[in-house]
Amino acid sequence: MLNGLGSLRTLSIIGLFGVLGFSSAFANEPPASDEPGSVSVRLYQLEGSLPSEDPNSSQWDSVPSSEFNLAPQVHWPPRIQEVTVKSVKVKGVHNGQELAILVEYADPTEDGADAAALEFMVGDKPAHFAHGQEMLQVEGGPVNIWFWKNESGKAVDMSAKGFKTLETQPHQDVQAKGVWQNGIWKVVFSRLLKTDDAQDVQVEEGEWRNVAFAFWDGAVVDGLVKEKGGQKAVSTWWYVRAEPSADNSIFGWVILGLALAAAFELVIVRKLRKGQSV
Amino acid sequence: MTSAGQLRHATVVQGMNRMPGLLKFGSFLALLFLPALAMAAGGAEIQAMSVEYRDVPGIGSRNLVWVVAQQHLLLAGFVLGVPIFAWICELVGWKTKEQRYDKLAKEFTKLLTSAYATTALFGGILLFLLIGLYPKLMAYLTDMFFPSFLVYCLLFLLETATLYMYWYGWDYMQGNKKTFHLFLGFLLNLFALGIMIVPNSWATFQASPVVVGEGDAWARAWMAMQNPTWWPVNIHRLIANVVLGGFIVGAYAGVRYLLAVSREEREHYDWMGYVGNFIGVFGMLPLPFAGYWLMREVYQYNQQMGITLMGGFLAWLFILQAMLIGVLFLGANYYFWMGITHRIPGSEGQYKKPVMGMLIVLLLCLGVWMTPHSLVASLAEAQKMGGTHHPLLGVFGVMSAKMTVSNIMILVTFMSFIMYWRAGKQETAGWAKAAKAIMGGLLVIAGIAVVVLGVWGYFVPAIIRINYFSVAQVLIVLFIMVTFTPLTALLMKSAKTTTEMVWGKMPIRAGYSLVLNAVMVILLMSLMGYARSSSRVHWHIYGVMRDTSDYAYSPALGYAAAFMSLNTFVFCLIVAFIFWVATLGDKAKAQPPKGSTMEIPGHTAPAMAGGAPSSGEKLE
Amino acid sequence: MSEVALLQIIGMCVIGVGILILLFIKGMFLRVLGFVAMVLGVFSLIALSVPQMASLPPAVETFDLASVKSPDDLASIGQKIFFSKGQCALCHSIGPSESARCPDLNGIGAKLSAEFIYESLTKPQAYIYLDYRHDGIPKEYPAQMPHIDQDPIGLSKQEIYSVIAFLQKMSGEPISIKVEDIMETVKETANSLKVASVSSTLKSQLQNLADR
Amino acid sequence: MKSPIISGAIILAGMFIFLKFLLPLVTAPLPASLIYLYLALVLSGILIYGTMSAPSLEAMMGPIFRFLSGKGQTGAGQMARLAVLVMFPLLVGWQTYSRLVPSDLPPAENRTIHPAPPGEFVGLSNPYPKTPENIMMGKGLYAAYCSPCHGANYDGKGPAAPGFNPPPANFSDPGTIAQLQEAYLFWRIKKGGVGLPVEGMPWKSAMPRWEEELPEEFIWKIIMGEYDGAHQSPRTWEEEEE
Repeated sequence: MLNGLGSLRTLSIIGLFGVLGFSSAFANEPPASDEPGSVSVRLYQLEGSLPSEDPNSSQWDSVPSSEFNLAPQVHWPPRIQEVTVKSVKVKGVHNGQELAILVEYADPTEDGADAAALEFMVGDKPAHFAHGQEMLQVEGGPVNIWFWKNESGKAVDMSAKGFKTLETQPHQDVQAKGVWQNGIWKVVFSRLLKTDDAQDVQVEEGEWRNVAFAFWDGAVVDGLVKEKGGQKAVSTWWYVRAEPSADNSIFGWVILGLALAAAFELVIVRKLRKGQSV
Repeated sequence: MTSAGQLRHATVVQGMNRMPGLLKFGSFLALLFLPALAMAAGGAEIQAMSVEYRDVPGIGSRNLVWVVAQQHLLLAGFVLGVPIFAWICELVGWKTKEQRYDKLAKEFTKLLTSAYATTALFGGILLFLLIGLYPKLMAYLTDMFFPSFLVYCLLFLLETATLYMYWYGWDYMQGNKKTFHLFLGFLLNLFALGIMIVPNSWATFQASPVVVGEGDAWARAWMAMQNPTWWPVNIHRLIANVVLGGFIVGAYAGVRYLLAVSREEREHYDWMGYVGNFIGVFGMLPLPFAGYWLMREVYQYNQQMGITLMGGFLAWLFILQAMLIGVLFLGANYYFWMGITHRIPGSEGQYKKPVMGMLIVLLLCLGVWMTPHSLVASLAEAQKMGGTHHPLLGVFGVMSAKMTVSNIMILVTFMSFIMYWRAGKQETAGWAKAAKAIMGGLLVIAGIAVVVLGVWGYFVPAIIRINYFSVAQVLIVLFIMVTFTPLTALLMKSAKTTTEMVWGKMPIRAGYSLVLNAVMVILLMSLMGYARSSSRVHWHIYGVMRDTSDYAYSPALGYAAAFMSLNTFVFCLIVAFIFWVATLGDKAKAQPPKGSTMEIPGHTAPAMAGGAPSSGEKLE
Repeated sequence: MSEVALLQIIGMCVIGVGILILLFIKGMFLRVLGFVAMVLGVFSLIALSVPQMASLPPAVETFDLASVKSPDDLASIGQKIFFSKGQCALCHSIGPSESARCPDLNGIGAKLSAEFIYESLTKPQAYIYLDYRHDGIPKEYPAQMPHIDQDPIGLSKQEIYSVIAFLQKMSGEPISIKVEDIMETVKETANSLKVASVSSTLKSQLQNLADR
Repeated sequence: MKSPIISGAIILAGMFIFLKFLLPLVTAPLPASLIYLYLALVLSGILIYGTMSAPSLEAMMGPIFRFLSGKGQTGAGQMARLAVLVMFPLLVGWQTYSRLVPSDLPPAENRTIHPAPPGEFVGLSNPYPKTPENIMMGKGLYAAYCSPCHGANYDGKGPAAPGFNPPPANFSDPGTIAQLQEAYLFWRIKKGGVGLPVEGMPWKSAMPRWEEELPEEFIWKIIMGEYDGAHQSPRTWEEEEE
């Protein structure tokens, strides 16, 4: 037995290395690992009021951030090849009633036309990240866009389903506040988790929602605003979720699992003690 | 869209009116003899004018048809597979003059007769459901295939008559009349083949329709039957039916073995289980080749369908398929190996090493086979890999690797069988040593050649790989099987038996592993049925007639798998019931204790048979 | 609860029942059934753990004559007909193919005039094409060309025109079929519309077009 | 003498360490699903080998059963048995908890990279001859329209690439366009990301729907330029990898 298993081990390890060595001959180089690795934004649960008004509030310091790369918008015309904002750090909090999302990105100059936007899928149907444009083989849904511009100093709650359908909602539910400091924009968007407006994204605690980001550098170059309209930095869809409150029913299931396992064990041990087959 | 459909129905009616006189006479005959069929032809065409689909509340028309069709197909697979090896068994018994093979063949046929009626019953239910639920589609197919319906009915009559004569005439046609009985068995298989390939053409036409040119109804039906995937499916199903039959017989023997109370019963069903497993494994060896051919034809016929199957939304299905086949290969080999260690006393030490070698090779192959091209990964894992494709292990995901390992697994399983065959025997022939050395050398060369071709396959254009390398791999494996089998048979002819096989000593887990194998095969057939049906996506007839019902979508794999599991369980219950009914008579006969009349397989020495199971066998 | 979660719970319950049977029931047959149930439960759970995706049918595409504005629109409709309703691709390929049973249509739009192609589609037996792709005597093709304008394929005149437009485009040729020609044929069809089974909506649509 | 159960445990643990910690040193980390798969295979191998014959079964399971039954155990043995008996339900409980507790990982999504194209795009072939002029023109068009994402070197590393998920295809990888026919590329370029079927997750793809901006002639020529620039050749009829 000892002999047998010894050689089994040797053989299997040799075989495994052989197979892997063979496959490494064809392997592509591993992907670069310098990219920001986030895939989701977690809205941490806080007690009491949220730092919705103050992007520099010390409350934000303790909240971990996610980071996402951005790309110049090359998906539809008017395109842009080079953008100012390369990546964004995102933090989120909620208190069961409201949510606040802080976006933080580098932009060397403060300009009136600087702007930031969050985009969400609304409803069950997937929407394309580009304004929920029409998909050919999949029935898509609308998107909800929260748009902030430095000039106006406030957020606009918008909806779209396809290009050229972007419109300001009759019912405005979103607030935003931006602060520029040392080449960094910090913008906080806030809203109630749930609204009565069917055009809005409804954030349910514990459920995943899709979010995308867009930023415009409003610097004036050669008499023209550098980025505006479709010319912007964008991301595709990522996930966001409001951290749920502790759910005590989980412990019920855990106890059930414990009890079942213990009962199973008891039966097995009893059988073994009686000398029965298992 | 509806207007196009209605236009087509108008053409159906016109088509029926254009039928030549002979055919009208034929349909008249059909009306007389086959009211059900007449409803298929007549009922559908009238209804189709107004109704395209009917639904069944609750379960839904698609699910209902799914259950019934699956049961019918599985039963039919069994009913068509069993006569093949029952007949071969009878032939072997007749040639070798060993009565036990004749008895076994008769026992197989008993299972067959009892399953036959149920198969036909489900076929009838299926037909009524199809006519009722899919009148538009059935009208189209009727228009296309009506003459073949008549042929099918005729074959069915012949098959039934032959089966009756074959079964009830068994004891009467012994001795001189045996050759006639064997001829009946041959006819039975011939008609069974016809019964399978005619409806296959209807189903393959749905998947790969051809343009039907001018001609009378018979010519048109013949043109439609000759569609590109017809013969690949025929061959694939024929082999698969043998596999299904073998493993179900094995499972039946396994259950009877577990339930057995007397020593004789244990010995008999142990032997029967061995034969069932053997038949199943033997059929399984060429099956991947047949599957490969079918897939190739599908790709040639329509790339879109091929991609849907292998790279599109059904790609995940092939991970499940690899898993099921893997369990099946492991289970079948496990049973072989347990057979060696339990039936041949004192052989354990001798076979430990080779078994371990085979096990490791099998597991390595399975590891490669089951590694999917696109992995199941969380978003974060995928980001670390740079997509769902692993930079290192992704190379296992391609066809070249899969073909290579499946060939090696087949080789290993074949060698497992050869080892079992030679176990407990000592070659006496002078040339035995040389023959064994040659066989060993050939095996090593074949293994290396298969792997080298597999690796090389990565570096050549796909077309060369498909047309030459894969074919060469298959041929190498087939060559080994074709040369080793007679060579071993020759060696065994003169070999002296050192240790007799002892039947009836297999542990309980052997019975369970036979059941497991059968479940795997049934699940595999259900899975591939789902794949075949889903590869048509939203078409009734691919590219020709669209499915416009509420059920035009293909369900997700998890839901489908739950449904397949349900179907498998129902099928197991049906089969258990049929077999239970079939063996009621035996129990009455077996009441008086007369164990000595039971067939004791093998040339068992009395001293070795029986005895209390050893302590280890109590454990499952 | 999602359907997947429900099925997972059912699967786990089935496995649990199997375990209970194997633990407490002595009857062999029931034990085997319990074993089978466990195997099936495990299989279902594994299948439920891979990504779940249903394949939904695409929207039903209609041959909307009103949307035809350029010869390119016509060709893209022709492309769809070629590969679906027209059943052309069941035999013909565009470009070399091992499976094609009939002539390769690559470049056909450049070789043949629209009128000639039209005649080949509607009177296929006017000329018998033979297979010269091998040595020796030319052979007949394995499949016979059906009348495209007759049952069971039964393409309308404008559908055939759009297929020709597609073939011309695929040959890199300028499309010789004019949108106005199509409208002409629409009028013809609408005027000669006698087939009772054509739906009234289609009829009125055609009539509207003809009246324009 | 080592018992088979210990050997088995060592093999299993060694395999786990190898897959989880050693392999990532040379390549990307394996997803959990694959590690489970390989461990399950190894475990089934150990079980098959250990239960092959009555003596091997006894050698493997006997000690476990005797240990669990607690017969004739004293002192340390007794304590160890108690510990195992307590640990097992706790382990199950912990598993239940970690399964049910809301995880921070978004749902796994597995995009099919090469889904089946619509029927009308399967059988097309490039109507333009592969002349140097056409290829040249294709490369020029590629540089203008495609290179921002797919890269001037056809490697999927254009300046806009890092921001997109899924990342732009790397044409120099033999797993992408070399596996596909020209007709497939024609479909993907013409209809873009939004033209994908549901398994291709069209809502995430940033591939433009070029038919709205480029004539078909340009698309066919871009395809030629792409293959030529990436040093790949289109697949002739063939089966697609899983």
